[in-house]
Amino acid sequence: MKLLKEMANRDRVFEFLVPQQSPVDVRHGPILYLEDVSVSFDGFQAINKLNLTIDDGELRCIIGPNGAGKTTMMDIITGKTRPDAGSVWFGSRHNLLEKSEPEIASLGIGRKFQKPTVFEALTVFQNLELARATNKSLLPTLLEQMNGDIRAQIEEVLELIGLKELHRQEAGILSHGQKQWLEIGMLLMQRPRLLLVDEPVAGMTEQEMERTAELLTGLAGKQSVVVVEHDMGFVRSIARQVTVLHQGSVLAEGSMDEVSNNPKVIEVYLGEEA
Amino acid sequence: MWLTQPLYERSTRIFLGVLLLAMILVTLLHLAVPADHPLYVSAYTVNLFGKYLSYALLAVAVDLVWGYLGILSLGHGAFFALGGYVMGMYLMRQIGDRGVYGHPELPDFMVFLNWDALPWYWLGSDSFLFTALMVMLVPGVLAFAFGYLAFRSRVTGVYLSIMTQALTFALMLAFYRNEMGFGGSDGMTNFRDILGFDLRTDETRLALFLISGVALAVGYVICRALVNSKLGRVCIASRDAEARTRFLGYRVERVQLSVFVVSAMLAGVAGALYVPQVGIINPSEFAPLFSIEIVLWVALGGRATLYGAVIGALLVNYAKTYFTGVMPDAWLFALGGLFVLVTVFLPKGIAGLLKQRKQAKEKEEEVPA
Amino acid sequence: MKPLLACLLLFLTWLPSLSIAEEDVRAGALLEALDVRSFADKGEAISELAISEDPRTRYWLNALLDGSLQRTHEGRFVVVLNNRGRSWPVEDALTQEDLGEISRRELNRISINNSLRNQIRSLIAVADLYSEDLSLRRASAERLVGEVDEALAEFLAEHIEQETDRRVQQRLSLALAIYQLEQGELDAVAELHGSLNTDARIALSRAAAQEENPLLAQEAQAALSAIEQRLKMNRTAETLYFGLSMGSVLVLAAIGLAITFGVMGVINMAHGELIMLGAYTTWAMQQLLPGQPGLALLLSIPAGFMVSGLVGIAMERGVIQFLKGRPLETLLATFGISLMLQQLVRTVISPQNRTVVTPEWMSGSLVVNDALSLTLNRLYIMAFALLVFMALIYILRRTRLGLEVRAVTQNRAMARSMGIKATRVDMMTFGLGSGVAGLAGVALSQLTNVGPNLGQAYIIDSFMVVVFGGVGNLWGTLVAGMSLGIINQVIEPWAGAVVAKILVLVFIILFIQKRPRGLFPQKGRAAGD
Amino acid sequence: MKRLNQLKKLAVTTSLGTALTLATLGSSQAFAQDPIRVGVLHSLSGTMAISETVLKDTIEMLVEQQNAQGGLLGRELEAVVVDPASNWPLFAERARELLDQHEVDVVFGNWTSVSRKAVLPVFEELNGLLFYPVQYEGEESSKNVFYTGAAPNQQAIPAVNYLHEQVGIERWVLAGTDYVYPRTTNRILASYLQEEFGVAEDDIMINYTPFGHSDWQNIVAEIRRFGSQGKKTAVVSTINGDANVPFYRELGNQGIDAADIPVVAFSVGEQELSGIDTGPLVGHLAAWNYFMSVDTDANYDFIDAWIDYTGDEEAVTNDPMEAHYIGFNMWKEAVRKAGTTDVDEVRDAIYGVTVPNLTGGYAVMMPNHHITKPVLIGEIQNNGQFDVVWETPGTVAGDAWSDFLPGSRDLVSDWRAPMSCGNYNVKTGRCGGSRAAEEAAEALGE
Repeated sequence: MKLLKEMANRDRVFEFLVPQQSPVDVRHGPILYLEDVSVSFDGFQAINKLNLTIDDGELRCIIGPNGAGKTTMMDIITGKTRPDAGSVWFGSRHNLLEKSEPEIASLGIGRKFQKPTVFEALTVFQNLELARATNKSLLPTLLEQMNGDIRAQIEEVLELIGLKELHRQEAGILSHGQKQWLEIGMLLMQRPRLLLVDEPVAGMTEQEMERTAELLTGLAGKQSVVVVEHDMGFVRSIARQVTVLHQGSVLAEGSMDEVSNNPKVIEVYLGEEA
Repeated sequence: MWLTQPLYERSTRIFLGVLLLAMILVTLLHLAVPADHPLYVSAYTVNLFGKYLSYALLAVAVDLVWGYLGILSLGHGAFFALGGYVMGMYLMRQIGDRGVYGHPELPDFMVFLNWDALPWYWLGSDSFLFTALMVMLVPGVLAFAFGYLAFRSRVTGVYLSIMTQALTFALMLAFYRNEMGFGGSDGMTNFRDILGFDLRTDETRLALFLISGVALAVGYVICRALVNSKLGRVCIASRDAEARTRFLGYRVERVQLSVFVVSAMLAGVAGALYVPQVGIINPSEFAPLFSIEIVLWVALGGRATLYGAVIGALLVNYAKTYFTGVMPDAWLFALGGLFVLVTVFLPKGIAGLLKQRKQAKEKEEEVPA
Repeated sequence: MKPLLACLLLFLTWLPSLSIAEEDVRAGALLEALDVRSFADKGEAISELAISEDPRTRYWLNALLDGSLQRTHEGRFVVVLNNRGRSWPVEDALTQEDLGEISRRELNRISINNSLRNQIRSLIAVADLYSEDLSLRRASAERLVGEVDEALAEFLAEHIEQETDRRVQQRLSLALAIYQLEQGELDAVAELHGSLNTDARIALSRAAAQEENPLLAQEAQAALSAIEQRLKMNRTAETLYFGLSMGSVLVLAAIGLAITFGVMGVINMAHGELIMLGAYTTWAMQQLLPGQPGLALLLSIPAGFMVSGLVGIAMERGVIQFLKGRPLETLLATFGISLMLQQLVRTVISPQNRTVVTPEWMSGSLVVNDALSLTLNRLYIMAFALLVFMALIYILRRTRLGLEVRAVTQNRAMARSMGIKATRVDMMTFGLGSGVAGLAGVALSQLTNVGPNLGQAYIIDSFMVVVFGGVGNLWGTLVAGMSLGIINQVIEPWAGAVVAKILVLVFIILFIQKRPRGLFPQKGRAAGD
Repeated sequence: MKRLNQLKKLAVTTSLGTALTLATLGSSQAFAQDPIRVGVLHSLSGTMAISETVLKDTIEMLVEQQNAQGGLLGRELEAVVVDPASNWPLFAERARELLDQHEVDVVFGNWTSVSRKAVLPVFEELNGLLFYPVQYEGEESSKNVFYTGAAPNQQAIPAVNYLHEQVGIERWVLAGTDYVYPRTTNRILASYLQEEFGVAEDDIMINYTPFGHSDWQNIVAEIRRFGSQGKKTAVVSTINGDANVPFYRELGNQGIDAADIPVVAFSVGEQELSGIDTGPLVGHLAAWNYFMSVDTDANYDFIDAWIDYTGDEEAVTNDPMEAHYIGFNMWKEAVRKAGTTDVDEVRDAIYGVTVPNLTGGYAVMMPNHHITKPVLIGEIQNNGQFDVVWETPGTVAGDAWSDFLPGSRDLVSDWRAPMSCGNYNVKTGRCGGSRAAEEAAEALGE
C-alpha cells in the first residue's frame, strides 16, 4: 500500500502515461493535421473534405456561420465522432482516429466545450483537482492523496481564473462566466499541448473578455491553441491566423484583414451581419 | 492509509457509533433482561434485526452504484441471491446424513431427483473458507462479465437498468429449473448448523446478528473510503458529465466496472448473511420486484449518502413487517404510495431533509453574527 | 356397435304413432333404465332409448348430453333449465311442464362419462345426416370419420348417392374408405392416398404393419410415406404460425410502451397494469351484457382504450409531469403506481381470476387441411395487432397530434415557442400509449388469465421488445416482436419452454451490448447522449 | 366492515338452527379462561392470495361455529391471522411470530410446498402443530406437521388406475409446472405406469413449463400429435394455478376434445374453474378427495354455511377447504380427548381420531400424520362444477413415502412411541436414511 501511494504521488512514474511526457513528434511539421475529413449525419454533410493544419505553438481562430461544422470538427479531433473518411494526425506519430477520448486526452489534447460543462456536484477546487495532469488510471486515482505541491498547482490556477474565494463552493452555483473560467482553468490543469477552445467568451463581460484574450495569447507559443468564436471583436483582438469554415470545408485562410476583405467570406457573412 | 481515512471523519464516526450502540443495546436487552420484562428483546426480534442489517448492507451496495455512479441497477437482487445460494450450498452440505433420506453426500433434493453424485459446481461447497471466498467471487465474476460488456459498449442509463432487470429475470427462470441442481423452486432449507454451531439456538442467532452488524460497519467504511477518494470524485464526475470526464483522460468504463464489481461483492456478502438467518434461499430472491424494492430503500433514505441507504432499508423493512402483520391489504398501497411520494416530493430522501435542517440552522446562526 | 345400427331405424320411424298415455308409460320405463350406477348398463339403456319410436328421444339425449336430465328424490324425471345457484328451475322430462325451482339438494343427476358422451354424439350425428341444415350434416359427416362399422357402412354406401353437398360426400366416402381399408380392400388405399386425416393415417399404418396381405401393406406404405412428406411441410407452416401469433401478442403488449417509453422517454413500469385494466374492462363489459360475449368484446375495444387511456392521463398529470427529464425516477414512481393498481384490483374486484368468455366466432380454428388448422382467436389477435400498429403509424405520421408529438420530442423549447402546448402534447401522447396498452389487454383477455397478476407477466417482455427493436421506432418494435416470437417458437420444441425463454433473454442482453441502440437505432444528433 | 362481520356471524348461527342459537346465547356470556389461540398462516396478498384467502376464511368460519357451540374445553377459540404475503422467507418469520410471540396452540396454514418447507424447521424447533391442507408430493414426514391433503397415492395413482382400467388409456402425457410437486408426482407415475401396466418408455411424454406459462401453442400441438398415433391417449396435468386458463383455452381452440384426449388435472378445482369458461372443457377430468357437487347433506350444510359466511351466492368450496374442515375437527377431537391443548398430548391423542368427512365417509388420522380419504374422479360440467364419474370403493390411507421411488420405498413413518420416527428404514432397521443412502455410505467406506 505505502509503496503504491509513493508511486502515485511522485510525478515521474509511469513515464509513458503522464501527458506532457507524451512524445508528440513535431520535428517535421504541424502538431495537428486533418486531411480530406468528411462526416455526415442521416445524409446531412456536416464536414466535407476538410483540410486543416495547426503548427506547434500557433494560436488559430476558426470562424464560420452556424452549421459550418466547427463543433463537429472538434468532436472529430477529440474522438467523440468518427469521420466517414479522411485522416487526423496529432504530430507525425499519433493517428487520432485509432484512439479513444481518454487516450486522446492523455496525449495532450484539451477541450473546452461550447456550453460550459463543469462537474456541478463537485466544488471548484475538486473540479480542478480532477483535471490535473497526472496518472489517471484506476489504482493511482484511488490512492492519490492531497499534498502540498498538488494544492500549490491548484491554488496557482485558482488565482489565474479568479475563483480563489469560491473554491469551496459547488460548481453548480457559479455564474455562466465563472463556469467558463473554471473550464478554462481545468484546461490549464491538464497542461495540454493543444487546446481546443469552443466559444470561450460567450456570456462574459468586457474586462473578462480582455483577460481571456490575454490568457490565450499568453498560452500561445508554449501550447498550440485553436479558438472557435463568433465574436468578431474578440477574434480580431487575438487573431494572427484565421480560418473560415463554410458548409464543412475551408472557405478562406489568412490574417484577419485578408479574410475580412475576402469577397466569398463577405458573401457568406452578409446574412449574418445584416 | 486511504481505507482508514473515513474513521477520522465526523459523519462516519457518528454512524459507526450509533450502529455499535444499537448492537450493544439489543444484546443487553436480549441477554440481561428477564423474558417477561416489557423491554425484553426476544430471539425472534434479534433474528429480525439481523435480517434488517443484512438488507442494510445490500442497500449500501446499491447506493454505491446508483448514488455515486448514476447506474440504476435493477438486478442487485441477483448478486444478493447468488451470495445467498453459495452460503446455502455450504449449509446444505453441513446437514450431512441428517437429511430425510440420510444420504451422507447428497442433499435431499438430489437424492429424490435420482442423482448419484454431486455436480462439479458443488465441489468445495463443504469448506467454509472456500464458501466465504465464493460468496464474493461468484457475484463479482458475474458483475464483471456483465459490466465489462455493458460499459465497454457504453450501455448506460435506462438501457442498463432494463438489462440488469433482464439479467436477474433470466437467472430466476434458470434457478427455478430443477436440472440446475439448486433445488428448483423449493431452493434450499432445513439448515442445521454453521461452523458446527446449531442454527436453531438463540446464541447462534445473536452471533449472526452481531456479525451482520460488523459486516455492515466494514462494508460502510469501505464504501465511504471509496467515495471519499479521488476515484469517488471521478465517479461523481462521470455520473454528471460522462463525456467531459473522458475528455479529462479518465477511462470511465473501467471506473464504472470496478465500482460495479465491488458493489456486487458487497451484495453477495449481504446475501450470505441473510440466508442462515431466514433459513431458506430460493429463486424468488431473484424476482425483479425485490431488486426494485431495494432501490426504493435507497431512494427513501437518500441517494449518494450511504447512511441514507441504511436508514431507508431499516425503515421500509420494519414497516413491511409491521403492516403485513396488522393490515395486509394496505401494505402494497403503502409501498406503492411510498415509491410515488419519495420520487415526486422527496427526491433527496430523508437524508436530504436532515441536510436541509442542518443548513437552515447554520443560516440562523449566521444571521446574528 | 349395436347403437349405430339401432339408430338407423330411429329416423325411419320418426312420427309418433301411439296414444299419449301408453307413450308416457313406455317413456317412463325407458328413462327409468337410465338411472343405474354402472355406465355399461347406461350405454344399453341409451341404445334402447334410441330405438324407441318416441319423438322426445332427441330432447332426452340432448338433456343427457349436457347433464340437465335429473331425477328428484320422489323419482320424478326433470330437465334442469339453469344449474347455477342453490335452487334450479326445472321442467318435467315427460310432459315438459314447468315445475318452478327445486333445491339442488332434491335433485340427482343422471350422470354420463366421456364414452357415453361419445356414443350419444355419434347417435345424434347419424340422425343429423338427414337434417335440412347443411352445417349439421357436415358436422356429423366429420364426426363419422373413423367411427364406421359394418351396419353403418352399408347404410352410408347408399346414402352417399342421395347426399347433395360435395364436402359431405367426400367426408362420408373417406369414412367409408377407412372402414374398407380395415376390411383389407386394396382399392381403398387409392381413395386414402395423400389424405392428411389422422384416422386415415392410422388405418394406413395398421395396414402397412399387417402381414397377411403383403401387397396391401406395400401400397399402404407408399401412401404413408407420401403423407409423411406433406405432414412435415405442414409442421413448418404451423411453427411459423405459432411464432407469428406469439409475436403479434408481444407487439401488442409492447407497442404502447414503444410510445410512452420510445417517444416520451418515460419508463412506464405500470404499463403491465394498464394492459390488465384493459382486460378487466372486457370482463366488466361481459358482465354488463350477459349472453352477448361477442358484442361485449367489440364494445370493450373502445372502452378498454378509454379506461387505460384515462388512467394513463391521470398518471401523467398526477405524477409523471413532475419528473421531466428524470427517466429513472419515472421508473420508480410508475412502479409504485403499478403496485397500487394491482392491489386495487385485488381489494375492489377480487384476488381470484375473472372469467372472460370467448365468443363463438372466435373459438375453434380455421381448418386449412386435416393436419393444419389455425386457431381463430390468435388469428383475430394477429389481425388486430396489425390494425393497431397501422393506426398508430398513421396517427404519428399523418395527424396534427403526431406532428406535434414529433416536434416536442425533437426540440421542446422550439416547439413551445411555435405555440405548441407541450404539456398537452405530453398528456395526449401518454394517454395514447396507455390506451393502446388497454387494447392489448382486451386482446389478451382472450388468451390468458384475467387476474391481478396479468400485467406482471408481460412487462419485462414488453421492455425487451422495445429495447431490442430500437427505442423511438415503431417499425423496430414490430420487427423485434415478430422475430422474438418466431425465435422463441422455433427453439421451444427442442429446448423446452423455460430454456427457450432464458435463451431469448440472454440473446437480447448480448445483442444490446453489440448494438446499444437496438435493431433500428435513431442516428445522428437526434439521438442525443 | 365490523358490522358486516357481525351480520355474517348472526347469519351463520341462525342457519345452524335454533339449538345452536340457544348455544350462542349461552356462549355469549364471557368464557371462563383466556382463549385457545388458533394460528392461521395463509397468504392474503401477493400471488398466492388467489388460492389461500379462502382457506383463511374457512378457518375463521369454523372457529366462529365452534364458539357458537360453546368453544372448546369451555374456552373460547380465537383465530390469530398473519399474512406471509406469498413470500417464502416471510412464511418462516411469520410462523416464528405465531409460535413465539402469539403463543398459538395450533396452526392451520400453507399452500405451496416451498412455504411448508420454509416453516418446517421453525415448527420443529419450537414444537408447534401445523395442519397442512393441500395435496402435495409426499417424501416428507415431520413430527409437528399433519398432512390433511392428499399424498400422491391418494390422488395420482388412483387417477391413472381409473384412466387405464375404465377408459383404456395406453399412451400418457405427463405435463406439469416445473416445481417439486409435479416433478415427484410424474416420477412416481412414470415408474408406476411402467411397473404396473408395462407401458413402454416412448408411450410416456413428460413436459415441464415455467410458472404462469401463457403460450401453449407448441406444447398443445405436440400433445395433439403424440395423441394421434392410434393409441388412446390421456394427459395427466400437474399444471399449477395461473397457467391452466391459457392451457385449457389452447386445448379447446386446437380442437382437442375430452372424448379424444381427456386431461386429468390434480391442481384444478372449483376455485380455479371459477376463472375459466368451462363450456369447451366439459368432460375433462380432475382427481380430488372432495368435490363441491358431492350429494351429501353434510356437504350441503357446509356449502350453505360457507355461502352465508361469505355472503356470496356464487361462492364455491373446494378440496383444501374440506381438508381444513377435517383437520380442524380432528384437532378439536384430540384436544377434547387430551383435555388440554398441550402439543405433545394432543399429538398422542390424535392418532386414530375419526371424524366424518364431507363426502359421506369418515377420515382417520394415521400414525404417519396422514389421513384416510376417498378418491373421486370428476368430469368438468358446463357450470364450473365436477360430476363424479368414479370413486374408490373405500378410503385410501395417505402414504408419506412413495413405494415407486427408489430412494423412499423402504421408508415408513410412525410417530407413535416406541418407534416415533418419520423415516424408519425397514431394510436397515434404523430410523433415518434410505437403503440407497446405506449403499452410498458403504461405497464411501470402501
